[in-house]
Amino acid sequence: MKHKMIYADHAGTTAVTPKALEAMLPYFTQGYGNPSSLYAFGQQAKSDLEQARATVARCLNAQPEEFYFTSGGTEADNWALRGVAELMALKGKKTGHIITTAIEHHAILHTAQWMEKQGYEVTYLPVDGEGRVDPAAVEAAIRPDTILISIMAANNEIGTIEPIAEIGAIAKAHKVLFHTDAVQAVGHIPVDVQAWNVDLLSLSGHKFGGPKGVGALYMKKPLRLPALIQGGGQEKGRRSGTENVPGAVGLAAALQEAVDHLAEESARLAGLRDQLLEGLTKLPYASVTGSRSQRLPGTASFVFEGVEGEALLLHLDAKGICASSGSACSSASLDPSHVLLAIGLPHAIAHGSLRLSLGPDNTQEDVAYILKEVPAVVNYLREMSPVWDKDAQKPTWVL
Amino acid sequence: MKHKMIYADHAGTTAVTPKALEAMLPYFTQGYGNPSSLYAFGQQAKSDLEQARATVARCLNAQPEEFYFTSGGTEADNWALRGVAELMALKGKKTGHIITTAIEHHAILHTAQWMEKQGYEVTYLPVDGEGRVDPAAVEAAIRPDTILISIMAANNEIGTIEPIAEIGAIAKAHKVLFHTDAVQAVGHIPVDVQAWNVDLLSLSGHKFGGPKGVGALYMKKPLRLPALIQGGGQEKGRRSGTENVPGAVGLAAALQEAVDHLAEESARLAGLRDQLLEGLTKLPYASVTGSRSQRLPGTASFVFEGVEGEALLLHLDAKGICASSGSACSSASLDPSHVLLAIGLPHAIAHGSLRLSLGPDNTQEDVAYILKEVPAVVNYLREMSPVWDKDAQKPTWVL
Amino acid sequence: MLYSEKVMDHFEHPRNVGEIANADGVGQVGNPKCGDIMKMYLKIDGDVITDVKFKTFGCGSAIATSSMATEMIKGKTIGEAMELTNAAVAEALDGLPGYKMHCSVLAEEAIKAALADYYKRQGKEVPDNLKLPCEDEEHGGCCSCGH
Amino acid sequence: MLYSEKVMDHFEHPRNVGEIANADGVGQVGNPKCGDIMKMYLKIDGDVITDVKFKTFGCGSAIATSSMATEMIKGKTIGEAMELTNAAVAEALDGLPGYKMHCSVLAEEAIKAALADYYKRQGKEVPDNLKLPCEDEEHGGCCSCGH
Ligand SMILES: Cc1ncc(COP(=O)(O)O)c(C=O)c1O
Ligand SMILES: Cc1ncc(COP(=O)(O)O)c(C=O)c1O
Repeated sequence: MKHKMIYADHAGTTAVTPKALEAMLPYFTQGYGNPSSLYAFGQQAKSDLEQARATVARCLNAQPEEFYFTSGGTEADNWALRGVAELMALKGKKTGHIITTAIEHHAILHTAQWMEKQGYEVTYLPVDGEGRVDPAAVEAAIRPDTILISIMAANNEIGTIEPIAEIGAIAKAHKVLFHTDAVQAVGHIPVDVQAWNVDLLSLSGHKFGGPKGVGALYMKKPLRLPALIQGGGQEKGRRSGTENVPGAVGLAAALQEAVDHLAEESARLAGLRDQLLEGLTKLPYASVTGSRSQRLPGTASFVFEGVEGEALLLHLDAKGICASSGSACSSASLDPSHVLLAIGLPHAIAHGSLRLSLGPDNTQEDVAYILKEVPAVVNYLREMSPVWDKDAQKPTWVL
Repeated sequence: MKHKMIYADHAGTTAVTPKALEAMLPYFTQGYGNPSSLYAFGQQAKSDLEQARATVARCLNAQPEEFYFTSGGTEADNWALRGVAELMALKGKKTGHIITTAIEHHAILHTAQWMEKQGYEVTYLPVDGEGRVDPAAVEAAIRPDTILISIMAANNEIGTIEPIAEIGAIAKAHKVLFHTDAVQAVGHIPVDVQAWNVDLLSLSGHKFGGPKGVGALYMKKPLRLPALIQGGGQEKGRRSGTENVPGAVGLAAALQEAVDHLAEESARLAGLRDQLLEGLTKLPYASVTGSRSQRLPGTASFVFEGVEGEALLLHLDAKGICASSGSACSSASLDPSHVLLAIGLPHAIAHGSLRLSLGPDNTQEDVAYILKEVPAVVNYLREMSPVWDKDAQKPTWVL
Repeated sequence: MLYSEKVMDHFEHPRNVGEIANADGVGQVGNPKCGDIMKMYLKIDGDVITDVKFKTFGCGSAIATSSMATEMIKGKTIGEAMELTNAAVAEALDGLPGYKMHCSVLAEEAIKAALADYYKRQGKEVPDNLKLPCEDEEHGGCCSCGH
Repeated sequence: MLYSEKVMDHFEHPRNVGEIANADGVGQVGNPKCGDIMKMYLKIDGDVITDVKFKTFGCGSAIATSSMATEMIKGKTIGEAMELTNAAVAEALDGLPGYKMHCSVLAEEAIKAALADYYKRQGKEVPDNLKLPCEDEEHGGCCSCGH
């Protein structure tokens, strides 16, 4: 019989929390007015939308007018990069230089690659073995024509937290705009846009108990990027389209809830996570990917030599454990994750990655179950692996 | 005491129908898996998403693979225009000519204007006094370098239905790509992408009982536009971002419901609408805007000389009637609607516009109430208007 | 909400609507193209505005500012009325949305136009501060909407 | 679902996993860089494949195609085994997602490599249709992932 489902893919997406759902529900069938309409029924929706914006701003130490709702983290990332480029183009700088890292989410990387085709130059900074960017390397990469630095606050695959405040100080000193993709950070670690000195920040609702399909881009006043999506002039003309009021309200409610419980919940999750990190590296040729100290509280990530990640996931799924190997998004690609390669893993080893990302619904019992099942599956797959020496308990390859 | 609210702004937005909400609800807290994840829980979400896509396709006589979910009609419109331009640029055509109309939604108009700044040429075709585009004028505007024709299926302000099938045949004969913004048409009149010969079509969930923040772009096979929003490769790499599963499911459920009841409900609405059109034009110097015969079933639109639209709306609001003056989106602008000017109305008259758009919740009683209250408000405002001659019952202006 | 309670009150229950048959000064500003026309009627006794009425074609804030402006000058001296600024009208209404401030300008100008008319009718020279920036335009008056 | 029921069945309960101590032919294809390595062991009696085992490092479909391929050649003649195409393996599994078809190619090639090894051990010339497109590459075998 199948074990009850243990969802350990919270970095991929989360359930909407009951509180967030409750906050959203009235806006589907009752308070469904269009915020751009004049009558009180629409103006009420507008005022609830602004309330949601104010909540988001409060949670991140910003001003409400500095937040623009989007359809998610991806749109916010696309907008940040293309918007800065367009802003600069309006000022006469038709090309320029962008600094980012080799471990960004594809929402940044693919946009950056697209911009290279448009004539921009992009520096993809390397990271160390733990996935950390060196702030000194950021500073060294700045050129007179650098229009933007975009560095993620925390990595989605290996959970490494980047030195954003240090990079923010450098960007500020050099007067270069600084964007951070904080999709994995917001709601999980303290985020303070002022302390971080960021000009732009992306977040996505469904990563912290809010709904899918809604996110936000923070723009530090007086920075105002041109619209990526144009039309009816919503969001002060910078992001058109009838406002997703239930989405924004749900995002705000979830963020408030996450921030309210951040200290205790992150401590609890870090405790569970550390059990995973320690327990699963007792296996031979198993190691943690990412940083031990600078790590998202819920994210445990590994590589197991001699096994392949997808096979591992499918067996875990059969045992009721939902996990991920690399980024959920890239599961259809044949290449191992760019993040794992960037931290220096050989391809063969990178293929054996596993990410277990915990959330509010995970318990001590879940962890105990995972600690029992993952080794069983790894051992089973190694038994049938032509590259694993059963007797010596090590891979046969020389990489 | 305030009358119960009569919502007569369905062209602005609609409530989510109970069925659509019921279809969506499980995806927030139970079936919340990420469709891009490998485990069965995520694959189930993926299969439900594909089911939604298939439903949408069936409702519009298309193939499921031809639909890409977006964050709404605005994004779909932006994507259609910019995507075609980028596709052509990839083929070496870095500039070109676009044909559209003077009465498009701002999602098209502002994107077209933006493209003019990028070096494209845009022809904004005029319309006749009823807001109809002349297919012959479309044909005459086609040039060797025309890359796209984009003409809305039905206008949001005056409810006029455009001759899309005729224009589609012309576009096909000339081998020019044809996009239609069908945001106001889908779910309200029969839409058949094959009969219409469209290559691209935009729709938006919240205009037919689905949720806000989700829409779709249809692309006729084998046409494939480059992504506007790039990242994790969702939607076959053409629209990245974690899929809004509840949104897509809700949109599909609402569309199915609308299509199932289209014939009877549109006949019922047209009956109510015609009472409004006839009843309110009994007032002197009151006229219908848009076409009498080629008209969305739920949309009644007028101009009342000597009164101003916002004042009219606010008084109607005080009486519990939610209505709109021009497009909801443009209510903060000082200029009268571009649509009303395009059908030849002088500015002064265009300021006095009113749109009443009916939906499933509107009854015969609602219409009776509206027929009583609108004339009362118009008369009241005319009484205090310096440009209304009370005795002669006509405006004092010579326009 | 779009407008303050005060605006809504003056919009829904405008004070001093109407005409004055034998007004001592009448001024009209605005332009139907812009969707706003205000007409002010003044009854002046000596130096004092003893009665004031208005008619307005325009949006909610145009009606509310007309109403408020008439209240603010009723019983006041011509000198006091001349001092009335659009900012004061807007403030008395607990503010207006930014893009509606032109309505308060219109109210100020309507009063000035009516006072100028009074001076003219009296055969007196119109004081400089009653002259409107674009007085000689057609349709009488300024149009902040650009037409 | 990502995979057909048949694929999942062969993945979860793979047939013929293991090694054959005194195999008559052994072939290994794939590349750890690509995340797929298949090793086939054949026991051949006269013209007939009497036993077959495999070991696979790879994704779900790599394991399932290995399992299915071994089932399809067990008890068959060498000639029949040589005819086995990757398409036939994929079809027997009720299809594979497009981007996983390379796994079925790998299964076909693993069998061919094991048969070629058998010919070599027998001192016979390896038939042309058992030669792999990139036989002499390092790590033994082809890599459809580009490495
Ligand atoms: C770091 C990071 N950036 C961006 C995104 C994109 O967010 P969304 O899928 O909500 O658009 C994700 C998650 O998918 C992420 O983990
Ligand atoms: C004709 C038309 N096109 C596009 C849109 C934009 O749709 P949405 O606001 O859902 O993005 C609308 C409605 O606002 C519309 O009426």
